[in-house]
This record gives sequence, C-alpha cells and structure tokens, in this order.
Amino acid sequence: MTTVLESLNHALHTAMQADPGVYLLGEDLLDPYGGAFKVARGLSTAFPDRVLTSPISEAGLVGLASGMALRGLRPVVEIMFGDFLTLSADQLINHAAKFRWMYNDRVRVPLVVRTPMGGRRGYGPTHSQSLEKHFLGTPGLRVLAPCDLGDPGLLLRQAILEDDPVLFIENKLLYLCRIPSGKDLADLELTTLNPDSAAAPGLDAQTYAPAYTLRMRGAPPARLTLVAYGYMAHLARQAMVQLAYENEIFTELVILTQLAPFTIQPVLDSVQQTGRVLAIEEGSLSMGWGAEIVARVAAALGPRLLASQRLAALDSAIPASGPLEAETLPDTAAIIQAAKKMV
Amino acid sequence: MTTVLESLNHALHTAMQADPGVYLLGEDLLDPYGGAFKVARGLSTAFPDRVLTSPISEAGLVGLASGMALRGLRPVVEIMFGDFLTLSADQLINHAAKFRWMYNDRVRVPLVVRTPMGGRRGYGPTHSQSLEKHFLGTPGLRVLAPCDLGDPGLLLRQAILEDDPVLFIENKLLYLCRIPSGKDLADLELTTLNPDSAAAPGLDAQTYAPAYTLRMRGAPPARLTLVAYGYMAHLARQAMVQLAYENEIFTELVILTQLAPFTIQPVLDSVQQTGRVLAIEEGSLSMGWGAEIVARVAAALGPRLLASQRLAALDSAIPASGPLEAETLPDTAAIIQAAKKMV
Amino acid sequence: MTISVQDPSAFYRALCRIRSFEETVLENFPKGVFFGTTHTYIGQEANAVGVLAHCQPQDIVFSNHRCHGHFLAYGGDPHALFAELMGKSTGVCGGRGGSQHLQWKNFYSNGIQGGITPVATGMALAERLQGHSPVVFTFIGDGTLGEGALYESLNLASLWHAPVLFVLENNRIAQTTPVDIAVAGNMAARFSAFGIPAQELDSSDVLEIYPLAGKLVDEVRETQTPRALILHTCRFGPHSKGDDTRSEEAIERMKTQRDPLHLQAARVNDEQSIQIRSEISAEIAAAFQAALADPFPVIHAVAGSSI
Amino acid sequence: MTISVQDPSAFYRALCRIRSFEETVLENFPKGVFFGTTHTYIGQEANAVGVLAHCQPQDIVFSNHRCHGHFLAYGGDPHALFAELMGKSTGVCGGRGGSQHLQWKNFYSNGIQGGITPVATGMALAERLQGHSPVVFTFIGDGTLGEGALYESLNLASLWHAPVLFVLENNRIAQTTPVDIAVAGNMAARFSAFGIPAQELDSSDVLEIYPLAGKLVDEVRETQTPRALILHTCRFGPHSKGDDTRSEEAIERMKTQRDPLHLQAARVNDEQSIQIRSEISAEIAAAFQAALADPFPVIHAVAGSSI
Ligand SMILES: Cc1ncc(C[n+]2csc(CCOP(=O)(O)OP(=O)(O)O)c2C)c(N)n1
Ligand SMILES: Cc1ncc(C[n+]2csc(CCOP(=O)(O)OP(=O)(O)O)c2C)c(N)n1
Ligand SMILES: [Mg+2]
Ligand SMILES: [Mg+2]
Repeated sequence: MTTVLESLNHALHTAMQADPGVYLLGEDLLDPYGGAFKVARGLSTAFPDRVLTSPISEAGLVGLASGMALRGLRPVVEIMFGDFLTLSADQLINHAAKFRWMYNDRVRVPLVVRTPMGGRRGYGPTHSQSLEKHFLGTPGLRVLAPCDLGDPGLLLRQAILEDDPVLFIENKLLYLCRIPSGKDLADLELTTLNPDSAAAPGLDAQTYAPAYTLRMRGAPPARLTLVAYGYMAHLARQAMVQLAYENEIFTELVILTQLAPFTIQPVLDSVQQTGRVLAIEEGSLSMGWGAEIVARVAAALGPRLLASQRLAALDSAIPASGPLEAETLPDTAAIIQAAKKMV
Repeated sequence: MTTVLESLNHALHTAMQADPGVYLLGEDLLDPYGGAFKVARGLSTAFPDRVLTSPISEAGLVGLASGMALRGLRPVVEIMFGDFLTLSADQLINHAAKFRWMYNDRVRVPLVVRTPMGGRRGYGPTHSQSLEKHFLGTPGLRVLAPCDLGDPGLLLRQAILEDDPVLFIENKLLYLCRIPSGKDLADLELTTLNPDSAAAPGLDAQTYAPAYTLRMRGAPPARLTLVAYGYMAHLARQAMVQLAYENEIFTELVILTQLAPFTIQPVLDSVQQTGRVLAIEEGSLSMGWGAEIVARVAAALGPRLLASQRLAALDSAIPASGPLEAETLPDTAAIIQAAKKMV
Repeated sequence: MTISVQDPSAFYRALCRIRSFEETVLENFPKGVFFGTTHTYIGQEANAVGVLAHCQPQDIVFSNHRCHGHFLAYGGDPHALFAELMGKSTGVCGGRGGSQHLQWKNFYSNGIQGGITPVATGMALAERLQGHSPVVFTFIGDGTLGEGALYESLNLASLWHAPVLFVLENNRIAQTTPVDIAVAGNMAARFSAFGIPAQELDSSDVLEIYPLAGKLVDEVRETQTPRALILHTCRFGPHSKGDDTRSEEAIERMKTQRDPLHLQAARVNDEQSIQIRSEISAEIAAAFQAALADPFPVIHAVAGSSI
Repeated sequence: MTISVQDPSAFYRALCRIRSFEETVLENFPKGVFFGTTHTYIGQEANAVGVLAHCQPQDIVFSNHRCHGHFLAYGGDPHALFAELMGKSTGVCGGRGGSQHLQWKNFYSNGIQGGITPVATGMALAERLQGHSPVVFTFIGDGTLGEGALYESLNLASLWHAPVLFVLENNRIAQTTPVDIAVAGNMAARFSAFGIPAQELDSSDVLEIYPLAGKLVDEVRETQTPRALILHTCRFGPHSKGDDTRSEEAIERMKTQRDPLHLQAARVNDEQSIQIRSEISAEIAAAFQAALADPFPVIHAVAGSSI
C-alpha cells in the first residue's frame, strides 16, 4: 500500500520524467536529504539539473518561479513549512495570480507552489499552522489539497500540467497515511465526482480535482453531511465509521480536493438529503474554509438547511506543548462530539 | 460637517498630543505631502520627532513597529495602499499577532497598522483591492474598519490605546464621506451597540467598536437585514433608503466596525426579526468577510434563516478601465437588485 | 528597439516621442480622459532610450510603475498606451492594466515596488535554461532599494547565473522622499555585495548612457550573469500628478542643466530637429485622438459576484 | 550575563553548561520526552558566551531557531528551558513556545528566518528614543542572509540609528545547504553596503571572540548606531536531530580543531576543569529531572473552536 508521501514523490518523478520543462525549486531539496518532509527524495539524483536547491528566500523563490513559468517552464516550488507562505503572499497575490488576467489573458503562469501545513507534531506556533485560509479566494489562484483517497499524485501531476498558478496544500500527518484499498473501504460506499470545477476569471476549468462522497454501506439515510479536506478528511472518515458503529448516527462525508475556486454542488447534493452540514478543517475557525462552505450551502438551501456548524482549530496560536496542542486542534473525538450535538 | 478623513487626521493629532509614546511610521508622511491620502497631514509639522517617514519597506516597517510596540511605544504604521499589506503578511501573522500569546501573555504589542483599501478610482489591479479578507481570522489580530457613522477618529484613538495589534482598514472613497448629522439621518432610526467584543485568546475585549443598526423610521417590519462595513455601509445606507422609498422594501442595516474577532449578536438580533440576510463587502466574494457573517447566522438560526446571500466584488482582479471596474465592484444599484431578489 | 549611435536623429526622435507622450498625458489628465493615476518619465528619457537601444528581439524588459518611457523606447505603440490609460479595449492590455500594468511582446510592467525583480530574475533564468542568451532588462528606482525582495533577487540572480541587467534609475527621489533619507550606505555596493558588478553614471546624455549600457548588455549576454547599471538622473515632473514637493528653483536648475532632449538636439541640425519635433507631435496627437475615439471594453465574463 | 575575562573558569563553566544542556537534549530526544524538534548549539558555544558576556541588564537579545545557547549564555535557567522543550507549565513560556520561541526578561526568540531582524531593529530604536543606551544583540545564521527582511532591517537600522549588534554566526551551512551555494558575494559587504561597519572573525576561541565583540558592543552603545559581527564558526551536530548530510570526517576534523571547550579547558587547570564539568553535569541533570517531574499546563482558556 502506498502512502500519500510516496504517491506525491512518485508523481514528481513522473512529471519531471515526462516534461523537461518541469523544475523543482526549494530549500534543502538535494539528496540524500530530499527536502524537509522527503517529498523531493530522489529527484535531485534523477534530475540533477532541474532540482534547484535554494537560499532561504520564500518571496524571491516564488517570484522567480513565476518568472520561469511566464517564460515557458513549469516550476514547482516547495515551501518548507506552510507557515512561511506568508512571506510569499505578495508574490502569490499581487504577481503570479494576477498576471494572466491583468495582462489581458495573453500570458500564462503554470506555477505550482507546494507546501506542508498542519500541526500535531509539537513544532509550535510558527511551524504548525494551516494557513491556507488566508490564500483561498485569491482571484486567479487555484488551491488544491490532496487527501488519502483517489490518487494524490495524479492531483499533483494535473496541477503541474495546468497553465495557471496552483497552491498545493499538503498536510504533514497526511504524508504517512496509506491510501486505502477497496477492501479497506468495504464498509463504505464511495462516489467520486469530478466536477467541472468553477472556471473563474483568469482560470480555466481543471481536469482532475475530484470530490468524494462516502456513505456507510447499507445504512439508513444519513442525517448529517460532514465536509472536509486533507488530513481532516482522514479523521472525519474515522469519525464517520465510529459514529455509525458506536452511536448509530449515520452521516455522509464529502471530501473536496479543490478548495478554490470550487463548486459547492457535491456538498449540496448531500445536504439536500441530510439537511445538516458540519464543515471540518484544521485551520483556525474564524474566516476559515468552513465559512465559505456553510455560506454557500445556506444560500442555496435557505430554510431547508436545518443545522450547520463548523469544527476547526481554536482561534489562537498553536502551542508546542502536546497536551495544549491536542486541545487546540480538532481530532476524531471532537468530530464525533460535534456530530452528536447536531442530530 | 466633518469628513471621515478629517476625523481620522484629527484623531492622530489628538493621540500624538496625548501620549508621547505614539509614533507614526510610513512612506511619504512628511508635510506638505502628509501621506498619499493625507491622513497624516500636519503631523510631521506638529510632531517632527515622532513622524518617521520611511523607505519603501512594508515588511521591515511593520516588523520594526512591532519591536517598538514590544518595548513600550505605541507605533501607528501607515501602509500607503492596502494592496501592499501582502508584503507585511509574515510580520503581522507570524510575529506581531503571535507574540503575546506565544510568549505566554508576558508581552504586549500595542501596534496599529492603518491602510486604505478599495477601488473605484481606476488605479488598476495592484492599487484598488480590498485585501482585508486575507487577514481576518488571524489569531491575535484585531481588525477594525471605520464607517461614516459615529466617530471614526475615536475608533482609531481607541485602537491606539489598545495593547494588542490592530489592523485598521480605511477605504479610499470613505475618506471624503461626510459624517451625517442627526438631521441627515432624520428618516432613520439608529441604534448603537457597543458589544463586549469577543475576547479571544491573545486579545482583550476592546472598549469602543460599535455596531450600528439602522431602520427606516416608522416603517413596517423589515424583511431583510443588510450587513456591511466601511464604504459599503455608506452605499448600503443609500440602498436602504432607495429600497424603502422607491420599492417599498423595508430593510435593516447592521454596520460593524470590528471585523475580527467579532460577535455576531447585533446581526442575529436583526435577522431573528427579518429572517433574511445579505452580507455586502467590496472585497472579492470567495472566502470573504460575508462568508463568516452568513456562516455564523446560519449556525445560530438554522431553518429560521429563510434566505442568505452575499454581494461582493467579482472573483477577479480589478481592472483599471472605469466601465470594467464599475462592473467588477458592487454598488448601490447592485445592492438594490440583490435585495429585491431576496424578498 | 535597436538604434544606431551613428544616427543622432533616431535618438532624438525616440527621446521626443517619450517627452511628447508624457506631456500629452499630463496636459489631458485634468480633462478626465484617463483613469487612475500616472507616473511620467519626463527628464529620464535618455535612460530608456540609451539602454533599450541595445534590446534585441529575444530580450525581455521588466519595468515598474514609471513604465511609459520604457514601453515607448521598447517600440510600444503610443496609441495602444494612450488607449490603455483611457481604459479602452484597444489598450495594451485591453484596459485591464492601466498605466502601471503593461504587457506586450517581451515587455512587462507591474506596480508593486521590488516585486518585479524576482520575476524578472526567473524569466532570465528560464530563458538561459532553454538555451537562449537573452538579456532581461529590469528597471527599478532608488526608492525600490528599500524592498527586501530586491536583495533576494540579487542573491538568486548571482548564484544561479540569471542574465539580468538591473537598471537602477536614481532620480534622487521616491514619490516625495529624497534618496538620502531612504537609502543608507552605497548604491553600487548593494549590488557588488551580492557578487553583481555595478557601474554608475551621472548623466542625462543618451550618448553617454548608450555605450555604458552597451558594455554591460554585452557582458550579460556573453557571460549570462547579472550586472547592474546605476543611472543618476533627474525627474522633472511630479511623482504622479501635481504632487511635487521640491522647490521650483531646484526643478528649473535640473531642467536647464540636465534635459536629455536639449543635449541631443545639439547634435541634430536645427531644421531636422524642428522637423522631428513636428512629426512626433503629429504622431502623438494622432495617437491620442485615435485612442479617444476607441470604444470601451465590453462587459467582461463574470463569475459569481453574488452567491 | 557579564563575565570577566580575568576568570577563565567562568567562561569554561558557561561553555560547558550549554554543551551539557544540548547533549542532554539530543540524548533524550529519542525517548520522547520533548515535543517538536530542536536545533542544538554544539560547537558554537563560544559565540553566545563571548558575545553575551557583554550583555548589560538594559540590553536586549533577539535570537533565532538555534536559541538554547543564547538563552543559557544570557543567564536563562536550564530547568525552565528543559521544561519548555517538554511542554511543561514551568517552561520559559509555559510550554506554548517550545524550543524556538522563548521570552524571558529581555530575551526573545522566534523561528521565522529573517523576520526577527526588523523587530529587533524596532526594539533598539524604541529604547534609544526612550533615552536608554541599550545594545540589541540580534543573532542570525548564514542561511538567513537569504531573507529580504534582513536587508530592509539593515537599511532602517542604518538610517534611523538603531543600536543593534547583528551577530552573524556563519557555521557554513543552513540546515543541509552549504554556504557557498546559498550566499553570493561577500558577507561583510552585505552589511557595509548599508553603511553598517562589519568585522569578521574565524575562531572558536571565546578569548578571541570576547574582545572583538566587546569592541563592537562598545561602539554600538556609544554611538547608538548598528554594527555587524560575523563569526565564522562550526556546527558539530545535526541541523535538528539526525539530519546531518556532511561527511563524518569533516565533522571529526572540526571537532578536533575547533572545539571551544577544548580551547578554553587549556586555560583552566585540570582539577578545576574536572570539577566544573562535574558540577555542570549535576546541575543539568538536576534541571532535566526537575523538568521531567513538572506538570503539563492546564487546559487553556478557549474561545470558539466551533460555531
Ligand atoms: C510595494 C509598494 N510600496 C509602495 C508603492 C507606492 N509607490 C509607487 S511609486 C513609489 C516611489 C518609487 O520611487 P522610486 O523607486 O525611486 O521610483 P521613481 O518613482 O522615482 O521612478 C512608491 C512609494 C508601491 N507601488 N509599491
Ligand atoms: C522563513 C523560514 N524559512 C525556512 C525555515 C526553515 N529553517 C529553519 S533553520 C533553517 C536553516 C537556517 O540556517 P542558518 O541561518 O545558517 O542558521 P543555522 O541553522 O545554521 O544556525 C531553515 C531553512 C524557517 N525557519 N524560516
Ligand atoms: Mg526615484
Ligand atoms: Mg548556518
């Protein structure tokens, strides 16, 4: 069984093999180290000229890669910790994401910025955050997040093939999750949707960014829709099973891999049946991804939305101390508790 | 009648007069220029040693001011255009906003970062944005936005008195709005609430950050709640009056001045009556402030929320061309149109 | 646009085109025909003309907020530029960009100080990696020395051999801020500290700028490594419109001593210079009128302004 | 913590305390008693000790991810530091900060490369403006020369006379990246280009570092303007834990030639040095045990994890 990490690593190998225009840039990428989280492992050995290990310059690096992208290459930038994305905010928001549209659709920026987010490793306030919420809703910037279903590597490969900038959000704990086989999911019914993802100004529709819907096989109708992405989708799947077996609460879980721009349809399809939605994310609550989910569902369903809630990290910095960190971030138990309250 | 600009300028004079620890830092602040939008006018003449006109270094400047704040001063930083706030993102998110909490509440960061946002002046894609949505929901960072009601200057003065970092969002068109007198508002009933603003980890409750609720005097019960801040609150007020007089659609308008962290109570109080909410902002739609408003209302009211919508800028960059820009940003007519559709 | 030094009138023409364009902009701004704001290049024309005379078709130019002169010296069409400032569909970017955000052929500009430098560095690197031998001309002002992104770019350009020519136009002021209160230390040293050779010139004479630029352009092209050219220059006009805080005398002194058009006019005979000025004048007037008559863009495709 | 050069044993004791602390950290990390990660200071002890021996009570220290040595040399309590790494309520920041985020008296650290430099500059400015004459010691590594925020700080510190001593610890590597592929040009020039005088020293000898640091500290204190001290040094251990990509021989060579403890031990008589080591050993072991026994923090005040 493959891990998400292996899948992503393999995808980078494949992408670099397939296209000599693909470059990988980032800090400490060279083998044997292969990047802080090892997603780059083996690449500098296989493609020594196309893995550019860089100084510590997150803004410069993203800007430089945008320039490469404007001139015919397909750079992939690794930002060592997602926490440092704040340093590239100007390059992402005021440069890479704007170029195509502001230059009247005459240029393209096939740039991918990948970065690991997330806590639960005790790294403390500056190395544990899930800051993607600050970048969602940037016109011209697609944001993707693999989960442990489907083919995370394919999601990355498609991102690299795209002609518009993509922010690709990985999660540190997701790396080691194994992609379950059909047998592992035997208790579940899995629907994969590949929604024609909302084409927004300055962005084309993208080919592979599936949404998944999971149900307990043969269960009574679900009374609550869980929505999640990334590692939280993994935890939500555990919660879903536990809720069914231990509490006889049946839920549906919708997992998105495209966070922005996105279509709410797969979520609506489920909430139309269940009437209730719980959006789950690891980032801090306020102005998070879940707000957009709930707002869209509420707008679409009006009074048919019986209940909506969000579960997220506390609105505080993330402490290094294990017990404090565990309280700060939402886990399976918290999902179960929140779900129970809603039905 | 005072303009918002005059009120803010006066507040800075008063604050610097009152406390020798208040400093103003930013680009091109010196008289006779007095800052790009003139909010700093007269200050360098009155307080030559405490107005530090700076190199073009938005990150450095915010960082430097955080350091000053940590060591007993009360710096106010002017970022010339809100678009450049992206350059200070790391200093705001990973430094200023974190210090107090991560250092176990043993330090305070009485920093104010002020900046003008907004379009409608044809400045184009990098000088017209309303980027505050990317900073809302940052743990430890309070975000305030004056409107043309109440006392914008007092809001700024209170922000300067606060011991925690504040991002203070001004709007370029709001500057020239005149603060209406009681007579100007004769048709309206105004309720001012000073909610005990949600104290979040790393932030104390703040003293002055009113929420306003406006109703048409003597009108039948409102069937829709408009929620807005900043310049959009000004436009929403116009829309409200027009809707009443021209369409006999009666609405309530809730205006917030504290965007994060905030309490939804004043909005709930209104939507509980009207059953419908329209959140209005100038920033681009997705993952905007309005999502948080709607999500909180939906969570609180469940099926009693009959309808919810958001009105915002298109999810695209902001064009320089006047006609295109006008289409991109929401105006009074768009508010009226959205409101009509909802009732 | 390659100009030969053999032909002083070609230089004069190029200088006049920029001057005439910019004067037309300033003159007509109060009439409300343009959107937003503008940053005119009056006084600095010799920089764009002298430097970009070395620009080959495969080369790239990345400019900043003060980009009209660079755009015109690159060979850009005055009509398209006027139209862009007027927000017309025929504008350089169909009216989306406005004065500071241009893209045409290998010309780019953006209005965020400093942010263009890593992008330009990446373009240079990409071109070199794809086997081309370009020069990427990157224009920045003295004020932009305040931005950290610049130094990240210098380090990366130096380490990774990006064929960039950083052209620093030191007009001794940034908006209203004089250079001496905004730039500490030494300008050339700020480049050489990163291993990037820098040369300086204090002149408004296109015939002094041209050869020095040529030398550095050749070095960049041959070695495919970065260089910096620091041009000490004079901004005659306001930063944008009507926001000049300098004394009138100081500006007059600059205009008398440092006008690149005067300097070059002396090398063209009177008759020819009158002829050139009137041709340019007509060209620019026609471009302006044509742009005025152009249509505004049609409603652009809309995605979700309200959900 | 002011140490007098007259007393070689005080220096030796300070060096040993850091070494012993860090060895205890590395030894116990695999046992799962600490959270997160750590960056040990082994090999660089003489920098912290030699420089911070000049730290006066009103002075400020801003350190980076590799902060244990600075914290202990500043006078920080090993028990509180162990407790912080263990996430205990008795930790320097009650367990919130962890290894990289310390605050105690006038000591601060943060884990974002480069970001600390403008903050430290602002602290220095604030202190000067309030009539104090402090020195703000700001520690950065060679890798941090990649970050743009540093150069914005250098410019601001130089222009606005911020009494900062930038201490650049060049251990010739950043995580796994050797300095020669990450830092172009010349290190000292990167400071002097901004008008900040810089001095370099390639030594692991606290008695060489101490006087040079003293000279620069005095200059900063007297002139209330910034200076830079570049200390070429050696990191003996991994970047964090078990992630050293350098050859074992290279590391062994460094350990033989450049161990600050060996160099200083030679100045203390054998008996005394054995005594000091055993005292320090006992002190650190006791601190570690005490921290182990300390309680975890109680549930912290919660605001809205779910709405
Ligand atoms: C990041 C950023 N900060 C501030 C500004 C506002 N601004 C536009 S031009 C300018 C002055 C630039 O000075 P300089 O680099 O010397 O160029 P010059 O205008 O003199 O040509 C400023 C501050 C900006 N566009 N971008
Ligand atoms: C902005 C940022 N980028 C990357 C990192 C990850 N990181 C932590 S330490 C380090 C290397 C720092 O090298 P150097 O400055 O030489 O200090 P040293 O570790 O050698 O003491 C890196 C890349 C970080 N903490 N912050
Ligand atoms: Mg200038
Ligand atoms: Mg190092």
